[in-house]
Amino acid sequence: MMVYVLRRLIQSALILLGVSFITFVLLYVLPADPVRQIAGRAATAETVENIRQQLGLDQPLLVQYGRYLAALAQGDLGRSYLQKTEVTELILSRLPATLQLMAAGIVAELILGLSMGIAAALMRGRLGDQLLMMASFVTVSAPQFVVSLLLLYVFAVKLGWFPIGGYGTAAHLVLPAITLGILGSGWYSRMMRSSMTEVLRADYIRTARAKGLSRARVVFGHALPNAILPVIAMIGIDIGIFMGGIVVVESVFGWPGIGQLAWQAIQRVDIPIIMGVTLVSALAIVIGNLLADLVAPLIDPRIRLR
Amino acid sequence: MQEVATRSGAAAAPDAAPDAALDAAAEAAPVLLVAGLTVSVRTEAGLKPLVENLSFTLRRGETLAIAGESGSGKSMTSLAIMGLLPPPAVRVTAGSIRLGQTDLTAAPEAQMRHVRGDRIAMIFQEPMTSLNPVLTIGTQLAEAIRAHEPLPRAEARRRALAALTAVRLSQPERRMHQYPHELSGGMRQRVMIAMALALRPEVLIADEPTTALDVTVQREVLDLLRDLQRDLGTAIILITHDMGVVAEMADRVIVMKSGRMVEQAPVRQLFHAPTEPYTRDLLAAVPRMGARAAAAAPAPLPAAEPVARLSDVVVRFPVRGGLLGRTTLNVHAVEHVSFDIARGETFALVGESGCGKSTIARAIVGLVPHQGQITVGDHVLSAHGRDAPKALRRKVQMVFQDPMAALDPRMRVGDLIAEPLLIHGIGTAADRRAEAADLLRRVGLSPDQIDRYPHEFSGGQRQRICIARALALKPDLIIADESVSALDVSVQARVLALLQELQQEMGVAYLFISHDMAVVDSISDRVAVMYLGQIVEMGSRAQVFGDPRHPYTQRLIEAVPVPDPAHQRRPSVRMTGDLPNPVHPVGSGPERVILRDVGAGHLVAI
Amino acid sequence: QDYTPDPNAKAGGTITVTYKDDVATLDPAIGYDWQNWSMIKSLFDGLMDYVPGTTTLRPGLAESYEISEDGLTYTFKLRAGVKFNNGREMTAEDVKYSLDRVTNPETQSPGAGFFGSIAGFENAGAGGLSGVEVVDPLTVKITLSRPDATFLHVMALNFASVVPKEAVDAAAGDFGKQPVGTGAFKLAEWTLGQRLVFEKNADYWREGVPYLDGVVFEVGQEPVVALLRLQNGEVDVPGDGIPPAKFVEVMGDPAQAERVVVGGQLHTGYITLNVTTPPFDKVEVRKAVNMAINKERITQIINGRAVPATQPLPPSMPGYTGDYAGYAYDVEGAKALLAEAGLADGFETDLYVMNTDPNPRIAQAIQQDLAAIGITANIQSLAQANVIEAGGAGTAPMVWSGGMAWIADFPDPSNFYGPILGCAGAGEGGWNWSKFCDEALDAMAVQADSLSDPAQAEARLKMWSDVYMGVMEQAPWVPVFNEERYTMKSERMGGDDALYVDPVSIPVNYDYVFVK
Amino acid sequence: MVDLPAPAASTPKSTLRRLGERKLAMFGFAMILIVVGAAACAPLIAPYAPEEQLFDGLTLEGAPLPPDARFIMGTDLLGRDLFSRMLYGAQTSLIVGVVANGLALFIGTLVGLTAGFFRGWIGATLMRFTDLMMAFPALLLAICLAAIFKPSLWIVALVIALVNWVQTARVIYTETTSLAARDFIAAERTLGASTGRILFRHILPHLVPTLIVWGTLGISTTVLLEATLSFLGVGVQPPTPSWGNIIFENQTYFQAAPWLVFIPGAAIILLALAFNLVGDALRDVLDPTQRGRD
Ligand SMILES: Nc1ncnc2c1ncn2[C@@H]1O[C@H](COP(=O)(O)OP(=O)(O)OP(=O)(O)O)[C@@H](O)[C@H]1O
Ligand SMILES: Nc1ncnc2c1ncn2[C@@H]1O[C@H](COP(=O)(O)OP(=O)(O)OP(=O)(O)O)[C@@H](O)[C@H]1O
Ligand SMILES: [Mg+2]
Ligand SMILES: [Mg+2]
Repeated sequence: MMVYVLRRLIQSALILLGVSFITFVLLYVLPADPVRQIAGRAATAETVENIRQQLGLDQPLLVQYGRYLAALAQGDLGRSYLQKTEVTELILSRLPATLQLMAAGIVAELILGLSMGIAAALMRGRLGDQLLMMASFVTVSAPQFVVSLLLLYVFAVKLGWFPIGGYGTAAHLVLPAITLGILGSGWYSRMMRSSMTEVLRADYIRTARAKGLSRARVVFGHALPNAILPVIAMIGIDIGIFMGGIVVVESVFGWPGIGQLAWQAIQRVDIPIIMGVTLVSALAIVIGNLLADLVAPLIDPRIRLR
Repeated sequence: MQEVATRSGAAAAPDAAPDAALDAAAEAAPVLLVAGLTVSVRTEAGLKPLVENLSFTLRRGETLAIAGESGSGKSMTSLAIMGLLPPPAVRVTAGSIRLGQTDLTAAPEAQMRHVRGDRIAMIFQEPMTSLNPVLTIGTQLAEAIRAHEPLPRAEARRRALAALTAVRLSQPERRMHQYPHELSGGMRQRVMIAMALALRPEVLIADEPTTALDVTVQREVLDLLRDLQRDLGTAIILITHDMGVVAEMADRVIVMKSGRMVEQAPVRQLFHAPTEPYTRDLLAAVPRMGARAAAAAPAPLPAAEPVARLSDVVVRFPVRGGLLGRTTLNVHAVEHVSFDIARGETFALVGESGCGKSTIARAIVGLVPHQGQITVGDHVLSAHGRDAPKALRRKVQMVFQDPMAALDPRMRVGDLIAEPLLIHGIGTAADRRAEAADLLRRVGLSPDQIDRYPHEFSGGQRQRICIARALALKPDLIIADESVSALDVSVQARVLALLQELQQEMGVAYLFISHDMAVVDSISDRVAVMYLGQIVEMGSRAQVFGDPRHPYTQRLIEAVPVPDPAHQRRPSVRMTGDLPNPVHPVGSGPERVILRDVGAGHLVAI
Repeated sequence: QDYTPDPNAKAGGTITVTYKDDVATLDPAIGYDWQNWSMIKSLFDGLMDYVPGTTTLRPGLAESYEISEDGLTYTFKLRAGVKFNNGREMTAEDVKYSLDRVTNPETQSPGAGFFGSIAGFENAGAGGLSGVEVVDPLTVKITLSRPDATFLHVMALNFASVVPKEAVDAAAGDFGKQPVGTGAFKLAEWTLGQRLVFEKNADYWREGVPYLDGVVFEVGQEPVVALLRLQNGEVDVPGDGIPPAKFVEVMGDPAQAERVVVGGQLHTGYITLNVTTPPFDKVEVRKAVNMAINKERITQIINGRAVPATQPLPPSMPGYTGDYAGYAYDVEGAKALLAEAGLADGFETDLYVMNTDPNPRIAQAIQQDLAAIGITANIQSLAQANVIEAGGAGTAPMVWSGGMAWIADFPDPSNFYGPILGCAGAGEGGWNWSKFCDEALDAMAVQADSLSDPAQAEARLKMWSDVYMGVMEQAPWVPVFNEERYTMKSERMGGDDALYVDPVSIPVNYDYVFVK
Repeated sequence: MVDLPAPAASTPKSTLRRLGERKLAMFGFAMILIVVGAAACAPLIAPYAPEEQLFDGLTLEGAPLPPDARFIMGTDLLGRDLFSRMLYGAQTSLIVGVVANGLALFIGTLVGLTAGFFRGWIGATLMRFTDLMMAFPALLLAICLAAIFKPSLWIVALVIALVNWVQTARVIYTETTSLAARDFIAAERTLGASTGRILFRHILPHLVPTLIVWGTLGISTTVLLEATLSFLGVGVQPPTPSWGNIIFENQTYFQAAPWLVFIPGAAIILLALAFNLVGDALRDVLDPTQRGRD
């Protein structure tokens, strides 16, 4: 187990290295000059060159990348070009908020998606099933911004159940998490429906019923742990998709997370921040996948870690 | 560890009911009364009956066997009793099932829940898939108990443990914490029985409880069921197609065919004086040990060039581990096996599950890498498997253990049968189609079924499709891996006859793999007995079955149920130990057995 | 002195202001977005300042100043007893340090260029500016290398704010996060990405101000949501203004419209035409484009939040040529001009635009107008950085300036020329995206700025007016509109309307507004 | 000779007929036809040019007009007829939803299939690469790729495909590994079937249900991704309409002018749903083991 985790961590480090390199190259060839942005409108050509030198942006790509890695090895992600602040500090200050929202969002996504999927599987072929599947399409196709704003408008402004955006208490968390949950639930409900349908046909479910267990025990005690496996693998895949949704939801709900930081940085070509955020999100995805793989054998003892 | 007890011994379960108190009146009282039961399935063409007008009674302490060919509605009957017919298409359309005062066909689901497990328990056909893979054995047992009695968890687990002990599972405490996949098929079936035992039901339905098991394990399970019945007075409905099992276990027998009861009679009467022709056919089809012994003289060892020769073949599966994924353990699936298969002969491999029979078969067709030398015709197989030349592929064909799994469910059978021809570029599309139709006819199927899909055939028919497919290339050797084990006797008999017929016609040799001694006895020329990857005895059929020398061979033969209710079985030794383990650390391995010739080519391990 | 405090003003209260983007920095040498501009103004002071709500200069940390005859030497007398937030008294050394710092290339100040007229600017570095001398603890003398009429405005820029050296050193590069100044407020709390809290500077050297006890800036707030919160009474001023999607609704509701303050601002939205690439190298073509644009329609699209423009300078800027009508909307005339240039069949070109609403919409309106005279303009709607890159590199034939447009740094006509219309900005990477460079006009601009004597102010403005008329003659730009400011405030906010559309402090002048 | 039934060539027809018997599938099929028809005949049906900014398409304050008899879907923020834009937008959205999504599915299937079937170093390399792509923020990649190439509809479609194949690859990989271990594949090997034959004739058909699920869900996600890219200035450039960018342009106006958001939103959902209905039915019809069941 420890050996497995260790091996996976080494693999992850390689993946992160790859991600950093690709990002670096992409940003390098991007048709936008960060120095121009720093130097401001009134700057002379000399000032611009001067700044370029100071930042080492006049060096060849590989030299720049080498320097970046050397600094990275010491935990230094560089300084933001425009905010003149340590990227590490910027990210760390926003990370807790994003992690909180992500955790809550994934939980909401799972609760909604799984319950929809289970309900659909139990009602398979009937009207309720079809309505639920229709709903899953709506959530997958709905524009994130509109859904976020709509929920905010109805539940915070009109009904006043939750604060209108912001961060801090559990009450602030509910609405953005539910929004993320709704937006992501469609995929899960579809997966859950098909895997649940399959599991409900299995012999051991018949055995469980033959023992005289209650319906709830059969569905949740016997079928669910088996049906949830493909869904767990999905969580690993989903974290990447999730990052996209977080940008929008954070901005609508005024949630001080990484998403907003990334969005601004992309608009302004603040390369150190883009690099930092990319690495952090890649790390999140890699860890998410690792966790999903580690959780799977806890649920299904047949799965061995190799 | 082996725990030894004799069958007649008084190793009673802790919760044993007073069997002495069984009085005649109680015995006569029916616990279950089925009258005019009809189970139908809703199809596009309307309601189609699967079970029609079935009536029988079951008394306390009695064993009622339901026998009949596959698809005759045996399982449907038992599911109807449990109220577990697959919704929504299949349901009871007429008749009644009375348990005491309750009519189960009319009982609401909530009431059925109390009946299930508590008053009627069931052991399902498939021990491998009938336990939930993600819950421990202990949990699954304890929850069954708690579903009917409001016991604290610890108490329920204590009862579960007692039940496991009662079914003589080795190391019961450890089993409580294990998961189903860590147990062998026989152990799982015992767990299922333990569940029934713990619940102390009035009626136990056992649906083919031993079909998937080795003969030795089957023996154990049957003994257990008998103990259970004796100790608790449970009435048992035993569903099986194995007439040997019926003869040993049943008090009364119902024979079914296409959903209808053909005959009902006490067991002796049925075996000795069957009234219906169908029953007679059924009994005639049952393979019997030693039936052929007198008929055939010891087969002369053919001098001809062998179609396949294995010398010192070893197959190991590495188990990887550690940081660098190095091999730390090996599964020693096949160890130093050597034998020849002569042109036109039937060579049988027998042995318990997991002893390496299929692995040998796979090595010969090049699906697994091997050490040692395998020669097919005049071609030596490359050791790493896979890339055998096409020409070689034509010489050897394999019929897989599970016909459903071995046919691509999305192809029509015509295409499946013609596919080998297509792959080897033989003939035009029309030729191939005609050839496929011809092959279908040869294996006893109708050519107009050519555009059907595999799932539209019964298990026996599918097996014939596999055989037709193997024949398409006119190979020298066909490997038949448990090709008839899953079939009911009548179909089995037909397939075996087909194989023999084809052999005479085409001169094809068979490598026949089976754990069913009676079948092997009826078809093979020569036999090799395998134990833990090695051959422990080998010789002509007459040598091995008529004069078994190795204790393992003797035990295998002994365990075969005899389809004769009058037969008296000698008390046998019970084994409860763990399965012998073929996994060894790298560098070590099992002790190599040495075969000695005890006369006329009869090789026995010493 | 020059500002009469509101008699109704009350001290006390804290207001909440929201922004979408996080505040980048509060270092006065670096901060250069309109968001931190007003914040820095409230945390720091420079030698010069503006009368609240106007574009009139007044002395700030300088009590008085003297200009030499030749306009090359400025002597500032500092106020005594002004203290930094850290308790130390501000001296002339601090003034020199601050100017040295902002011009030192190491600082990477985007505003360094404004100080180009101070002697020794070219050699600025670790050694400091030779043109800035400390005469005594309360006197600074600044020598210029050339007369500069805008110099007092420059000294009122945020970049000229006075900062204490020990605080800058102590922050070790993070002065932007730990600012120490002499301003009306001091930074009490900054939670990155969430909120900044300004707290009243009780020791402030101006009597009676600020009125507010504090200002809370909440960042990361979507404008639409900020408005909802304002309507709910949680926010006092939405820093990003009224979002377009809500504008009609707000203005249509008298109760809300009443709380909106409208005012001019020193802004012009324009299209640059790259004069170095055909066919925009032909003045007829450029004029034709000028005549083809229906400015009224564009103002309608942005809900009438602007007035059509005729020239680069906005109307409230000194030097604006009031009697100039600009190029009238005239499709036929434009076609005729194109034909004259030999392009009767029109041509195809690219129009670059920044991708935030309403800019792509405006670009599409422009596109339709151009189509009417046969010009096919393909829109390239890109992120800000990409547009700036394309404009600077000269690869963009046309750029719509919205979102990156010129808002004056200080209220002087010269501010609309140098970097964006003069030869200085026309080089590779410069902000003069039309690459327009007319030596004669440049010379005239230099001459105008050397008229630093206040007595010559009139003549100077006339000269600037001529410069811009000269520009319009060659039409490197299409001035489209001058945006108006619409600031919405909560009911409890008090103070003169002018404070809410303060031309130099956007969105509001925090030092003088108060809570009713 | 035995009498053989006519060769199985008649099956496509019967597949279609069976499809025809399913009402929901026919409904979905009809919807797809309508959308394709609308896209193809947009110039004939549309009352206005899609980019025409009508002078009377805005109120005096510059607000868009709600649906009425003349503008049946209302007008947008520039006074253009939304109905006409929806018709033309169908072209873009179909290309993105069908072509880009199809391409992504294709790449994902190819990678997943190859990696799952050929374990060894090919499989390992491909899967590590997939992991890498998965860890890479998709949006950033899309932005960079699109910014490097000059944005055009086909580039956008390509970029979306290059970004979206990853999840499919993962899922297909897992399924292929389990399929490859099934007996009937071993049976094919013993017959000497070539790798290509095993992959395409025997494994691929079993992946169809999964591909249908991912393919239909992918329609909405790719259409919306296209809109996100347009919004960031790296997608289809204005004034070319697409359903996604109509939503994005107008999403802040969803209260002031709900028709600008909900009409294109509904169109995307219906399109995805239509493909799903057809896909589901197709899966059942193509899968012989499902026949007769429900
Ligand atoms: N879910 C179902 N829907 C429709 N028909 C079914 C279903 N399950 C089984 N059948 C059919 O019902 C008939 C009886 O099946 P049943 O399982 O009772 O046979 P069996 O006697 O138990 O056979 P076996 O020995 O193979 O287990 C068969 O013809 C089978 O095809
Ligand atoms: N691919 C594999 N990797 C690891 N171990 C394997 C593999 N295939 C088979 N084994 C192991 O090799 C041993 C022999 O298996 P094999 O399938 O040959 O048994 P068998 O005699 O055919 O049994 P059965 O009667 O159950 O079919 C078993 O212990 C099995 O677990
Ligand atoms: Mg059965
Ligand atoms: Mg086997």
